[in-house]
Amino acid sequence: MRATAAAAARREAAARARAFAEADARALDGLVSVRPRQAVPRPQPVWDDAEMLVHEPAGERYRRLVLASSSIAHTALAGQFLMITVPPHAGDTILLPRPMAIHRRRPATADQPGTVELIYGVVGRGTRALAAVPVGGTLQVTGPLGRGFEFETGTRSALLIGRGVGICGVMGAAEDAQAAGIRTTMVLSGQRPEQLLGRADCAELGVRVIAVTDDDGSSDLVTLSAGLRAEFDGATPERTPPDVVMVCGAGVLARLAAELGAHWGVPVQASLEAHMACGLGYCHGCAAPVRTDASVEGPLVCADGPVFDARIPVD
Amino acid sequence: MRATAAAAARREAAARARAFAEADARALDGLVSVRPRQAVPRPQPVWDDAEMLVHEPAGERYRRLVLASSSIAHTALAGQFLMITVPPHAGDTILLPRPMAIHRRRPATADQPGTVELIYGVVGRGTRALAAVPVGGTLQVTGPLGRGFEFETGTRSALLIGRGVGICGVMGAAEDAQAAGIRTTMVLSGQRPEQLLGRADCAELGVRVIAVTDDDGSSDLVTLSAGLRAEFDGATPERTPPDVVMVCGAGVLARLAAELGAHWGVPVQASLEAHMACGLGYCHGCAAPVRTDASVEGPLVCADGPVFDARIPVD
Amino acid sequence: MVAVRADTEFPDARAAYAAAPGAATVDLSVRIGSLTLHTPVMPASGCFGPELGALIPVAELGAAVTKTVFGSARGGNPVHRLTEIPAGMVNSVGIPSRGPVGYLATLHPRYAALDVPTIISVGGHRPSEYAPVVAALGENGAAFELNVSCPNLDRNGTDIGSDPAAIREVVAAVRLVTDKPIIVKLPVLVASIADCARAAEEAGADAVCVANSIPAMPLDALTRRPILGNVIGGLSGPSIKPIVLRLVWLASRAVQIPVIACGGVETADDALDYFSVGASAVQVGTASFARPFAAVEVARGLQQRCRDAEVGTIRELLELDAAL
Amino acid sequence: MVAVRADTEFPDARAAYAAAPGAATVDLSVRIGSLTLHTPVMPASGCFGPELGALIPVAELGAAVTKTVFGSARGGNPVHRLTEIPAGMVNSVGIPSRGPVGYLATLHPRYAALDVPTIISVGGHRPSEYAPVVAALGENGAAFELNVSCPNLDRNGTDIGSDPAAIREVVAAVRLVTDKPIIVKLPVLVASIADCARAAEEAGADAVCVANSIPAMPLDALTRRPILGNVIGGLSGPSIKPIVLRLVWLASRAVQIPVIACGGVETADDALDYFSVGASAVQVGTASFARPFAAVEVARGLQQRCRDAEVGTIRELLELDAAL
Ligand SMILES: Cc1cc2nc3c(=O)[nH]c(=O)nc-3n(C[C@H](O)[C@H](O)[C@H](O)COP(=O)(O)OP(=O)(O)OC[C@H]3O[C@@H](n4cnc5c(N)ncnc54)[C@H](O)[C@@H]3O)c2cc1C
Ligand SMILES: Cc1cc2nc3c(=O)[nH]c(=O)nc-3n(C[C@H](O)[C@H](O)[C@H](O)COP(=O)(O)OP(=O)(O)OC[C@H]3O[C@@H](n4cnc5c(N)ncnc54)[C@H](O)[C@@H]3O)c2cc1C
Ligand SMILES: Cc1cc2nc3c(=O)[nH]c(=O)nc-3n(C[C@H](O)[C@H](O)[C@H](O)COP(=O)(O)O)c2cc1C
Ligand SMILES: Cc1cc2nc3c(=O)[nH]c(=O)nc-3n(C[C@H](O)[C@H](O)[C@H](O)COP(=O)(O)O)c2cc1C
Ligand code: FES
Ligand code: FES
Repeated sequence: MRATAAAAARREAAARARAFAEADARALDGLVSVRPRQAVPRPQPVWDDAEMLVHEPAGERYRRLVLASSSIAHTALAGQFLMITVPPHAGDTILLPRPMAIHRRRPATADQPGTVELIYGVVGRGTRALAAVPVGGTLQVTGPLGRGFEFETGTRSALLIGRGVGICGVMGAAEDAQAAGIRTTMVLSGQRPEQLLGRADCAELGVRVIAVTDDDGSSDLVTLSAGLRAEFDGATPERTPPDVVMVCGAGVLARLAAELGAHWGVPVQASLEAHMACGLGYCHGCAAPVRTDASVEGPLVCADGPVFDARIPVD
Repeated sequence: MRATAAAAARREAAARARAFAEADARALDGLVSVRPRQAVPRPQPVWDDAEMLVHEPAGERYRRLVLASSSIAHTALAGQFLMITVPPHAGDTILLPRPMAIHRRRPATADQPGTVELIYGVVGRGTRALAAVPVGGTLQVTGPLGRGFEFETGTRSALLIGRGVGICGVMGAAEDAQAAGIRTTMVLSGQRPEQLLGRADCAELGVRVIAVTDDDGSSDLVTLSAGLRAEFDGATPERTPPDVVMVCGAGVLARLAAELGAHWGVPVQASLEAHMACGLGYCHGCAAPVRTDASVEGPLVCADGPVFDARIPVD
Repeated sequence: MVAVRADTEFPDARAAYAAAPGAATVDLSVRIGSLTLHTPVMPASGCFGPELGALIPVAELGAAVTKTVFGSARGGNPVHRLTEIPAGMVNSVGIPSRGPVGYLATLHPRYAALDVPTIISVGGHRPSEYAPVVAALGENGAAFELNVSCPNLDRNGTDIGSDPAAIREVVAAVRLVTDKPIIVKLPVLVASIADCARAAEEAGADAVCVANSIPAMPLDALTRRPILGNVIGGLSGPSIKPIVLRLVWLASRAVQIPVIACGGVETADDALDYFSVGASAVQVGTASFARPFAAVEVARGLQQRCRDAEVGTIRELLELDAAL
Repeated sequence: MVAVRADTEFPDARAAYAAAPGAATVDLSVRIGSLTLHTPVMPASGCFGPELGALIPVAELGAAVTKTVFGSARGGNPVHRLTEIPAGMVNSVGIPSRGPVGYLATLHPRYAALDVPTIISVGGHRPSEYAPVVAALGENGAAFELNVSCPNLDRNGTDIGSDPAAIREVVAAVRLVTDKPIIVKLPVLVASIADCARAAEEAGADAVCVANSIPAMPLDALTRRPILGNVIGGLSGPSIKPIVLRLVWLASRAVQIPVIACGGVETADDALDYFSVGASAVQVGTASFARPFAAVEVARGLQQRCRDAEVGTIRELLELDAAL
């Protein structure tokens, strides 16, 4: 019976969504903290009317957006994000701008404006309306925002881990790593091989890729953890642990990275998400999952993150 | 300056809208009344999922919609209307169905379903969303509704007057007139010749057309009134007054028709509009502009009309 | 039951619809005082009429609810009486009413011909006006819904339903003149919905209905004049649901009597949302205009969900969902 | 004024925007008690921060309004703190506050650096909590906005602002500790907005702000669980405007002091709608998130409209429109 199948599918989806949210919250509980004051000053965010140069499908389930904004492309740091104002679409008005990670930054050249590239999944009202915006117009964006991934001076090697659209969160770090000559491995995780983002980017940046998927079971957390431990077990000079782990994906993935970091004794940086309104630090909408006492407002994902230190709690 | 021009245009549009609404209310004040009990019983309204066979531009500013519904095409009387449920469009939900006059009825044949044809202008949220519905799907409609135009037995000639999309309101009467062998003249009024609806329908139905437009001033109420008086002045057998006048357009046009009716001593029937929710007579949303004492609920456009008797008040 | 029958020569969509209800195998009946409704779905006052008897299988609803009947006959408000804006439907139909005598003479027989209990909505302009109307309606109707979203002329025009003392007065007086179930339909704009619901319960009401439409003032975008002849109208439809959900949640925690939810119900999912915060039944208003069978669809949808999940009550369905 | 300056090497849209205000040739100033604002447009509390100083020409606004400051330091609500649903934005940020001392130490200097008067929003959990905060803020800020949409812990959690007696108590106490203008920001869910506005006026307020966001309970469509960590949040944005318009209309007829309208203002037309029903000024909230310059646009739009119509006040503009 069709209706029964639909109802069953709905119940399953609801169960998955609940289980995911609960696992995420559990995994992040006590895991992250604000990093000490940063060395590089953050760029002043601007708002810009950015021309939409490209807006096309990317892989099986995402959309790629290339925006011309020399100012933002020039100043954005790895792991920073933009707030995208979604224009009204056929009577539907989207009130809140949507935070999106800056996947790639391409500074202006003599004859080309600087661009930023974003990749997003069409999941709800906001991204559905965004997907309908045609190339050629301008999109209003505010950024670059937040505190991103930071390499300590002297870093020689890095392990980056991204899952799904979270790959965009860490790709800026891959760009910085390449520029700084840091030996980098990137784990690309996703449901199916056809959905994996970032292969071409990694090739362009000379980043070694470990692709894992749900399809063949390689993305399973236990399997992945074991594989990475084996990969960086110190048996040969090429197999020494990375100097830093950077991760963007679900909470359980951040926890996995923190466990690896603890195992190897290296710092871990994790990029988080939160519902946002201003992106600038004044609306207090984006509380970070950091335990604080009830009389103190905790850190904010948009201003103190989105990238936090991730460490397995000792309590 | 562009902004100034826009502001001026807005102010002018607002002034026009206000002036129109006030003139309309003034013209209708005391003009209409519910007709005595009708001879032909009204068909039972149904709701139907009607296939959209045609949905295309009509003239310069309207859209034509042909819907397959044998049941409605079979029973609808001249001047009745449908409530059209507008499907949700790209996130915009239209809550209230929109009343639309049945412009043409084409009963089922051996190999074709019966159809009804509607014509509408894209003016607001409702009609904008309707215009986006593609051919091929089904549209939910309720009808036929209301009390339409009725020819008394023995009627030999009729003058029909329609303006703009109001032409659709009277076209059903032209169909009935043709079937009953009633000699019919139809005034088609509109802003510009390119916008006049119904020429082809009148040709098909053998109805004589008097086309008047704002462009050449012929639609001006004084000019039109004088022209029609001259046209039907009784000077020759072809020029005798019509036995009935039927009108659908603004209030001022209904009043003009009532004046002609008084002049010629013939009855006038006028089709009115009102904001509607149910179309069936239970929500009381569509009060007709008929003076009643404060303790009595007056007639309803959907149930007692949309066609009313129009007579110049004697007070 | 008034048969829903299509013209046999040219069938329309009604026939197939009425013929395919899906067996009502699950007992979803709900009690409102001494009255048992076979399904917890009914129309909202003012959004239903006996005219629908020929269009939809009314017997699949738990009850019919009439437009509010006032003590004396009076006309409705000036035009426009309703409109649609992006935020929803706004109506200022007002209170076209023929009084209880006129209602019994003209409308009630048509309600009585429908094969469902009739809940008669009753209104007044001061607390003292309700009981006489209920008394005049006598043994007609299966229950009374007291519409207290009416300006109290004894108290400066503030809604009767926003004043717990006035609610108590209305309900206590009505309780004296009828043994039938009393539902009190509360307004949205109140300081404390819990206090209002408790006042109704303490004075003897058998259920509260939460809530009525939200007073609003739509202006014409071009002319900046009020669209409605009455200037003010009631906002209804899906956009008010998140506001009413909170009120239903608070009212359900405040009283033991059933809470009937009303506000933006379009689908069985909307109904389940309300059930999940404590409602025992729902009313469908605005949704019926675009889809006359909307309330029937909600009732069928609840049956279907329970059947699919192989449970016997909505509570079990919600528990199963919550346990997932 | 904090200069809005773009990087000269790679200019962004801000520079052109800030450079093109259109001459402020019309005097649209408005008085709130002893305070004169050069334009009747300001941000809504909680929807503005000094961070915007570098993004928009803040000096084009009439004032800055702070997020509500409470007596003692406390964190905000659990996540999610905000979301967007079809009916609008819903927030349950709660009241992350550092108390007046913390506010003065950290936030106030950044407000003071903006070239506009700062209106400090003050809250409390019982009527007695407001005056001490205002006293502690002392000579800082140009005016105080009393956010009375706060549960009154002395009275069962009903909003202070829905109880005229509690409003009177709050305002009278604050009046004793400051000579600065007092604005009372009223909630939507009240029995009579006129009674609430009058209570504020009679107790010595210089203006009322109508209104705050509307309490609502958004549920996740899939899981049917509350989206917000706090279960309940405040609905804001364009869909609440028709509801707030009626409240502004009623409040304006009830009091002589200025009424500041707040609810769904996105454009100069929205502001003019509010002015046409009696408001003297407007606040812009939700609209600023998607368009940080929204409030500046409203102020510029009002200038432009007056210039185009060659009138010197908004009243004249509205009269001219009404006379058309
Ligand atoms: C720092 C940051 C970077 C992000 N980068 C990306 C990216 O590169 N690509 C991408 O596809 N998505 C990204 N997201 C999530 C993105 O902002 C969207 O909100 C999310 O995809 C939900 O889609 P929607 O707006 O269509 O959902 P809707 O159903 O319209 O969202 C409803 C509300 O919930 C909020 N919301 C829902 N899901 C999320 C989420 N996961 N994170 C934050 N808010 C959410 C929305 O902002 C909105 O307020 C990022 C989020 C953050 C905080
Ligand atoms: C009996 C009857 C027959 C009609 N026949 C036609 C027709 O053949 N062709 C056609 O184009 N239009 C017809 N109309 C008007 C039509 O129903 C639309 O409401 C109108 O075109 C407004 O367009 P909208 O819905 O896009 O406006 P919106 O701005 O979306 O309308 C807002 C609200 O106002 C109501 N409204 C606005 N204008 C009117 C109006 N003129 N009449 C009734 N309600 C209105 C709408 O129903 C809606 O509730 C008829 C109306 C009636 C009552
Ligand atoms: C046209 C119309 C007329 C209404 N008339 C009444 C009425 O007479 N009495 C009453 O208590 N509520 C009346 N209501 C309110 C509805 O019963 C219901 O409470 C409200 O519309 C919210 O539900 P909804 O969102 O499902 O429409 C009316 C609503 C509408 C739209
Ligand atoms: C994120 C957010 C935070 C808010 N914080 C406060 C606050 O601290 N104090 C207050 O009085 N109102 C607060 N409000 C309410 C707004 O000031 C305003 O009254 C409401 O949002 C309606 O206006 P709008 O529709 O223009 O947003 C807040 C609103 C939002 C959206
Ligand atoms: S999004 Fe506003 S404070 Fe972070
Ligand atoms: S539209 Fe409902 S009574 Fe006429």
